Amino acid sequence: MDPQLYPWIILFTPLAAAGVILFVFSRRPTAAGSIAVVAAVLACFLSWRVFLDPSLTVTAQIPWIEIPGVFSVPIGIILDNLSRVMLVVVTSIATLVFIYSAGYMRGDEGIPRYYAALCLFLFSMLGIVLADNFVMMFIFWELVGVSSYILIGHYFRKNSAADAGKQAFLVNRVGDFGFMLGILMLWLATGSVVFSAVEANLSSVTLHPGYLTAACLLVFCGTIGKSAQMPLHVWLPNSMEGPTPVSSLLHAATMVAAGVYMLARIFPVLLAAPEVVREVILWIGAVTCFAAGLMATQQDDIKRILAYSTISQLGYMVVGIGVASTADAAMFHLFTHAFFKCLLFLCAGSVIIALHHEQDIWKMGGLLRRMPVTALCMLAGGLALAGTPFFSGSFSKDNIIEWAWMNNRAGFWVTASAVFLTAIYTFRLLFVVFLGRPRGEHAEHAKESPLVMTLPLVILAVPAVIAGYPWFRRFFFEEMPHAGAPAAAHTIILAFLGAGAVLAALLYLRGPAKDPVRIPLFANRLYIDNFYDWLVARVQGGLAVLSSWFDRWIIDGVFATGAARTVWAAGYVLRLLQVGNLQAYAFFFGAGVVAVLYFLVFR
Amino acid sequence: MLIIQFWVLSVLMLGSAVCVVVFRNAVNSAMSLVLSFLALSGLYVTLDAFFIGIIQVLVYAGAVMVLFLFIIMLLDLKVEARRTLNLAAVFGGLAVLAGFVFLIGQIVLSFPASGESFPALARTGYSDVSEVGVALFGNFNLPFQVIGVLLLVSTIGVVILSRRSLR
Amino acid sequence: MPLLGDYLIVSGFLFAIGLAGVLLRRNLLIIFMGLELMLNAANLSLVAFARHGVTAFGAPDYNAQVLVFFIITVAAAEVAVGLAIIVALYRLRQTTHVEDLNRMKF
Amino acid sequence: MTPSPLLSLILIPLVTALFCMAGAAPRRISIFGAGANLLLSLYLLASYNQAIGGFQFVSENPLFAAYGISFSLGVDGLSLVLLLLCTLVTFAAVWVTPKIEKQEGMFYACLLFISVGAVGAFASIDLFFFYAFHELALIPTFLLIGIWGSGERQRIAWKVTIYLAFGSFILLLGLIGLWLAAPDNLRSLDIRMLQQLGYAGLLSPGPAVYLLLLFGFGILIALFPFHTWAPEAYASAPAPAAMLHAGVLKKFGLYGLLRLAVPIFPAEIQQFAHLLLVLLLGNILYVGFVTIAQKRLNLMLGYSSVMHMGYAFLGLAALNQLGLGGMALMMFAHGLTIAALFALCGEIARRTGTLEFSELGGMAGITPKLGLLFGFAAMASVGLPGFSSFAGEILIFFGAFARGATGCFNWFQTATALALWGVVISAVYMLRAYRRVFWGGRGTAVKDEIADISAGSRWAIILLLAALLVTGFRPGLLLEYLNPVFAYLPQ
Amino acid sequence: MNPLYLEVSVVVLGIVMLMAEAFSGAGSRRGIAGLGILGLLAVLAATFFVNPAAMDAAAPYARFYSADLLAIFLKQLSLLATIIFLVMALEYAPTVEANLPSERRGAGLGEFYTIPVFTCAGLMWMASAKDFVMIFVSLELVTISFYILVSYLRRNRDSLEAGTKYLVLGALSTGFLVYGITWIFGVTGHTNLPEIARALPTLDHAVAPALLFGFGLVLIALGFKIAAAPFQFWVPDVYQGAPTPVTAFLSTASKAAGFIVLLRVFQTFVIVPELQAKILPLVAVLAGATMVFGNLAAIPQSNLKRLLAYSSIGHAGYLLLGVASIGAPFAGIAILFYLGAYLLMTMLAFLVMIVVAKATGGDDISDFAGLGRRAPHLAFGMLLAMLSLAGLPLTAGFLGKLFIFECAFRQEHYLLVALGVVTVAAGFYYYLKVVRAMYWQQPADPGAPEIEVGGLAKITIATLCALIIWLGVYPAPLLALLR
Repeated sequence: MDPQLYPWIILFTPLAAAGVILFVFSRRPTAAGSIAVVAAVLACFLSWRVFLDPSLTVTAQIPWIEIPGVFSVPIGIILDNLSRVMLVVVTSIATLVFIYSAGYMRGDEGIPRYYAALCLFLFSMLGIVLADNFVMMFIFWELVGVSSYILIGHYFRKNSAADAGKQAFLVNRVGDFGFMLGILMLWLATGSVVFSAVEANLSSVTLHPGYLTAACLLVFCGTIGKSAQMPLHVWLPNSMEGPTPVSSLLHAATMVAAGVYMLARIFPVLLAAPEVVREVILWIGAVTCFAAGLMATQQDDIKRILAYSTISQLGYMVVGIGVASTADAAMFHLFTHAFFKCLLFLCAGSVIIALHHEQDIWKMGGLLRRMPVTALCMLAGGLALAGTPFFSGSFSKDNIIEWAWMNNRAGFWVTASAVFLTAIYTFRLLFVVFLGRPRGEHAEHAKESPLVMTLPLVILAVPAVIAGYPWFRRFFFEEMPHAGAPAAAHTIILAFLGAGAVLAALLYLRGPAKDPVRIPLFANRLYIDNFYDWLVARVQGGLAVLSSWFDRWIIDGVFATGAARTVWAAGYVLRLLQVGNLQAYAFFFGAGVVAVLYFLVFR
Repeated sequence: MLIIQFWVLSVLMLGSAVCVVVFRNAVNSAMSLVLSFLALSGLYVTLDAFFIGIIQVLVYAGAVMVLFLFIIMLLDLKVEARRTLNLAAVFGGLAVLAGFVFLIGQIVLSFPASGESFPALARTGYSDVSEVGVALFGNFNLPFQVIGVLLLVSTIGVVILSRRSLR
Repeated sequence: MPLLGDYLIVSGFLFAIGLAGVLLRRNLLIIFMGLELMLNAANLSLVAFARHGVTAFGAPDYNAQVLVFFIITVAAAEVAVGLAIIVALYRLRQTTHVEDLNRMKF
Repeated sequence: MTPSPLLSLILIPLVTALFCMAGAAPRRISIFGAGANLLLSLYLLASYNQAIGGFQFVSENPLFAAYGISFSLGVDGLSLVLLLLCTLVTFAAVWVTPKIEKQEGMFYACLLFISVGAVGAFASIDLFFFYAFHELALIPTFLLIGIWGSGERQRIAWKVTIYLAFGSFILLLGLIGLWLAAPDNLRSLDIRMLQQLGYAGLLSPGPAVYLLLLFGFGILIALFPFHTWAPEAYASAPAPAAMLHAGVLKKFGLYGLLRLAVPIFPAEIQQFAHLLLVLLLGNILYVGFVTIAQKRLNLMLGYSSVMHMGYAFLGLAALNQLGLGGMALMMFAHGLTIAALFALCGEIARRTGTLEFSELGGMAGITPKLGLLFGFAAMASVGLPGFSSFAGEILIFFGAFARGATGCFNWFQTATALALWGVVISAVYMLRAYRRVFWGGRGTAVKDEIADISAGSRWAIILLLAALLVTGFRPGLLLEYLNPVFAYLPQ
Repeated sequence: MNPLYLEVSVVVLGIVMLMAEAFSGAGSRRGIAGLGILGLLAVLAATFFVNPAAMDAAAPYARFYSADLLAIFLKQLSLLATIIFLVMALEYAPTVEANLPSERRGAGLGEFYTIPVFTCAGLMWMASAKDFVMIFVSLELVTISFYILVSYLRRNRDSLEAGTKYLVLGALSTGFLVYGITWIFGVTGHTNLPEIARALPTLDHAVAPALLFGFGLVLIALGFKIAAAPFQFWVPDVYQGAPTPVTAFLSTASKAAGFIVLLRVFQTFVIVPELQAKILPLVAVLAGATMVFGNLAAIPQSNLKRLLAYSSIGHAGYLLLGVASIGAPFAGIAILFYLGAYLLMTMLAFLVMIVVAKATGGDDISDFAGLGRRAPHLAFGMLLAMLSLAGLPLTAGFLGKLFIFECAFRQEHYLLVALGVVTVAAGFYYYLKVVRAMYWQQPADPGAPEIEVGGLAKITIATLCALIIWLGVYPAPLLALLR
């Protein structure tokens, strides 16, 4: 087969699978699962083929919207290093998660729906990765949002799940609003939506630095929404209402990384834009990374801890875009993060299943002995997350922080101190869940998960450990310029890490029955969620009720119905002139005569 | 001479016309009406319209008024039963009347020919009966026939409307 | 010698008095008499105009007099029909008073 | 009298309606007639010669030369797309019609008469019949709401009819003004002729006529602030009637603006663009908020339909090939979407007896297919990529934004940005509705024994959604018909 | 054929019918009506073959009588209206009989069929009248015969009350008419319209007030006939009280004749720019007032007959709008077309009403409840009439309004046009009330027997429906006729 077709097959296989599941096997869970897994494996296999063939380029395009001479949006495929790496990461992890899901979702009533949505998600994600223009990316961007919506709302009977899905979709839409506006601005300035053409025509916009700044920042809004940056991060923790594999795939490894991927994709544009753009990106990332770390330290739900850690790590990636001279810094962290975060979530899923859907870490404990494979894998993932030396996370994360040292010292201190927080919440999680004694019935009787679940863990644990080493990295990334930070920076990072680990050990190693530290501000996520609740319920709801009232009583009541009533009333009054009395009629007649004659003769 | 005739007849005519409106008894009104019409026919004569004057007496003072009186007798109408006077109606009516009189006054005063006297007639002793008759049966033949149909219809109508019982 | 305007004024007054009969009286018969007065007022003006606008032969305009003749005829027919209606009304309702005619309104 | 396949397009539903009135198995006959019409419109679409373009299948039958009234039919790409919309929705509407208890034949006849009106209006190239056919649909609407509606049907039928009649007469004045504007020897009611005159600059009716047309059509489209008739009407009308009216008949106004205002009043559209922008933002933002506040599904759908009209007006205001093409595409997509939504809304109402959000919930567990279809339709309504609504909206946004400049935002760009926010608003209310009806805990009116959507209705709605998806994946299918219509416009 | 024979034939027909009545015994008198219908149909056919050139221009009658298109068209309308009147009268005969004090069956019916034939002759003369003398006598022929017809139901209080009101107010307007003619004669020295038209430009400026005074009075009298505000007060009461066929006749033929006369007088005077500047605004104001009064006051009505009376005022308003726009090239045609369309749809409405009222015993809108199911065909006829009156496209009524509005638009009567739109929308409101009753509501008595419709009435209803749609879709033949 023509290798040119491979990317197309990669892209459309999952969609076909979704369609087949939805319309043919909507009542056959097993078949649905098999088809999905086969599709994922096929996509993964072909992705590796594409990845291993660097000479392959795709030139064919499908015209999607074509207005000759005015506007055209093709569906085209871009194959460069960036997309190749992303392709293998996405498909590989997806394959593992698809397989893992077979175990995790066993017995669920909505399996076909689940797999259809997963396939749809994979399709959309691949679309983002392969998109060669803004509109196509936006299309798949939105589709990712909707598949995420379906998957988060998988347990739709639960009010919390239903609300979380809705919230995820809406928050993403808010980000997309900015994204689209940014696309429009860039399009108007450069006359194209294709990435390469936009970059080539940028010179026309640099005359208007303010315009370009605004455009870039609006595009960045897309990232804020999709990659859960402050202040639009609230949906991600709530999305943990979805099944754990979903959290693992979408909300840790791939979908949320799409925002970072998009920034990497338009990195040349960002470089051409005024300095302030990347400054803003840096600070959004830094604040996110630090604040999410704070929130993570006080969460009790195992998945929520991981969710906040994800936000925090995404913050690092965004910082990477903001400070590094190449997008590879961020992409590298995305790459390692994908493995270890997926691993962590799958481990958490394994724990949750073993504990019969118990998610409170304070009801766990002592699982190391009962679930050794899971525990060891989680340990590997945790160490990588915390950035412990010799684990993948340390390579990529330290790289970003070092770039911050070089280019923005304040940013450095914020991101570096976030390492301290990372260490605290990571080790807190590990200590409380796996050490000490069981704090609950389920924890006591926990058993190791079946092979279909543990196997992906073990497989993932390998890259989670080794993905950072240069010999492995070189396989995926070109040699990237070194930040060149002095050893001092590195020492500071290590000091923060050590301090965090020690603090966590002091507090949690003894196996307390409940959290010895209570900081309501962090536990309540800085009250940002409450603020949004207020915004939606009071401001938006209030406005809605107000306009509804206005519509009903003023526009309809006064203007429309009121006008009709006036006419009616006028008719009612006019007919009262018809008093039925002959003499009155004669009088009206006479008066009319006088009036008409006067009008006619003397006016 | 003519002017005295004119004023006497005019005053008589208008006065009795006012009586028609004012008298409460229908019979009195009808009699005043006869008087008014007679005075009117006199005015016609002052305008050299002898034929019209005669017709006025014959048709109006004769036929029409007899019909009126006949109906009044037939219906046995007494003095109009006193009802509360509708003051609003009276004042309204008077206002309309005032307006109308004002209008007519203005028109007559502004009409250039009002101040002219009547030109003398070229010949005297002509027979206006024959003149009118010739016009009526000659030039005005078509309207005259229409009037004929009109009278036919009126006759049928009166029969239909007033016969005690139709056959 | 009276002027044309004199006749016109007198006729106008007669017309107004007839109108007053219609507007102010509530007995149908009197109203009818008022209407006759109005027609006669018109006739008076017409005759005066006819006399004023003498023809080339020096005679009054007989065409106008023919019109007066028609008006008188029509008035007579109208009176006949009108009185017939009033009689019918009286037979049915024993009234010739306009205020009793109030079954239909608004 | 030259024969034209378009005549059959009008006659088929007309004859079918007459048969229905006569009372001969109305449902079967109607489905047959509507299906035949759908096939016919597809055939016309296929046999339209793109290479020639312009109006085709033309037949002209002059009725009164002095006024230039002629029963002329003809279609170009734009009308063809709308005819397809009309026949599709008619077919679906007839199909999803549930058992009618009283005067079944009359019901179907009314539906088909609306279809006749819409088809006639879209296929006429004579202003008189263009107007007349639309008016013809007013009475069946009146009867449908009045006899078979729900809630305060009588008051609402009344209000809608008077409101629309009022709008129609304003429109009529505009059309008269248009007619009088041409020079005496060139006066014509032929739309083609008018367009030619418009291009040639021989027609200068002036702003007053444009405003008459804008507000006349605007009332029919539910342009803010003349929109209050629409939600109530759709909420009260029986589902098939709401489908036809919101889905098809309301497009008449937009179609009219595209047909008449665009070629003849380009200067006036620009002159009054600010007014239009303010009004359409009223549609999008203000009505959007009103939609959020709705507590009943049918009212909410009605308002959402009003809100979406704002996007169409944005395309009009843009007055370039992008915006107008997008507007036409959106008309098609919106027609299908809202029809599908109203059909599903009717299904829900029949099952639960209520449409109050407070009494609904968790239906997806009991009626999964209904839930799935509603999900699809809701996603189409919020403009999700993959459905042609997205393609239409995005073209409109691009078109409107293109009216701006690089540098500081002008009116158009500001309006586009604000209109874009409408995308968020529509997601807010649509997802809220979906969540309140289908997700979450079981509502009081949702009983275990309610049945899932029947196969018949399901396929009718799948037909609508499939059309949306096909044209969403390949907007080119429609754009190749639409592009030439607006190709003359300067960029 | 000399057009004069048309009226002569009609009068002869009337006399023949009178003879037949006089010599017929007890019976339904249906034959007399049939004779009338056939005779009038023959005359109607003859109108298409008249040749105005056959008239002797030097003959005395030429001064009074014109046989132009306007006149011929109106003669046709009058004949048509009278024919339909006779059809209605046949359906209405039981009511007439019940309200007459008669000794034997059918007494008084013959005259009920015959008088309208004479009225018709009067209308036809009116159509041709071009001299104030002729106008006066033919108008009085029509008016007096209507006095009789309106109060024909001698035992019905409403009918007599209506007759009395019509009589007094009609006579009052006659008084004004005569006085107006007097003044016009006094100023111009003529009663003949063409001669007046010739004399007007030569007149002194100072006589203008007197001339306008006379014209105003004539306008008022004609305004009374056509029910223009503020002289419309008699209309609702008289229409409601009169026998229904008479109401129909009165609201169509009599109004049409009034308009023709108005047009003739109007055209005579507006040729002088000075007068035109005074007259046109007045007519415009009257048109506006009439439209508003008629349409708005109709809204609260619940009696269909009375509602149609108000509607008839409203339509007079639109017609007056056409008169006010007389300068537009098509204004004359527009008015005539409107008159024709109005005649058809009003007649249809009244005919259906008579049939239904016979079955339900009343003419309130509520008596039409459920007609859509009880008698679908009658209901459809009524629906069509109402839609046409309301001005829905593809009916004759719509085209009428369209033409009128077009003329008004050309003459830049924008305010009036706007008022027209509002009132048309209001019109929808009350016309649809009837539709609502017929289709939305349940019959008061579901077990009521089927409504019987006479064969002639059936044919007439069908013909009227067909004509309304035909004229609405394909007006070319009629317009060609008017050209």
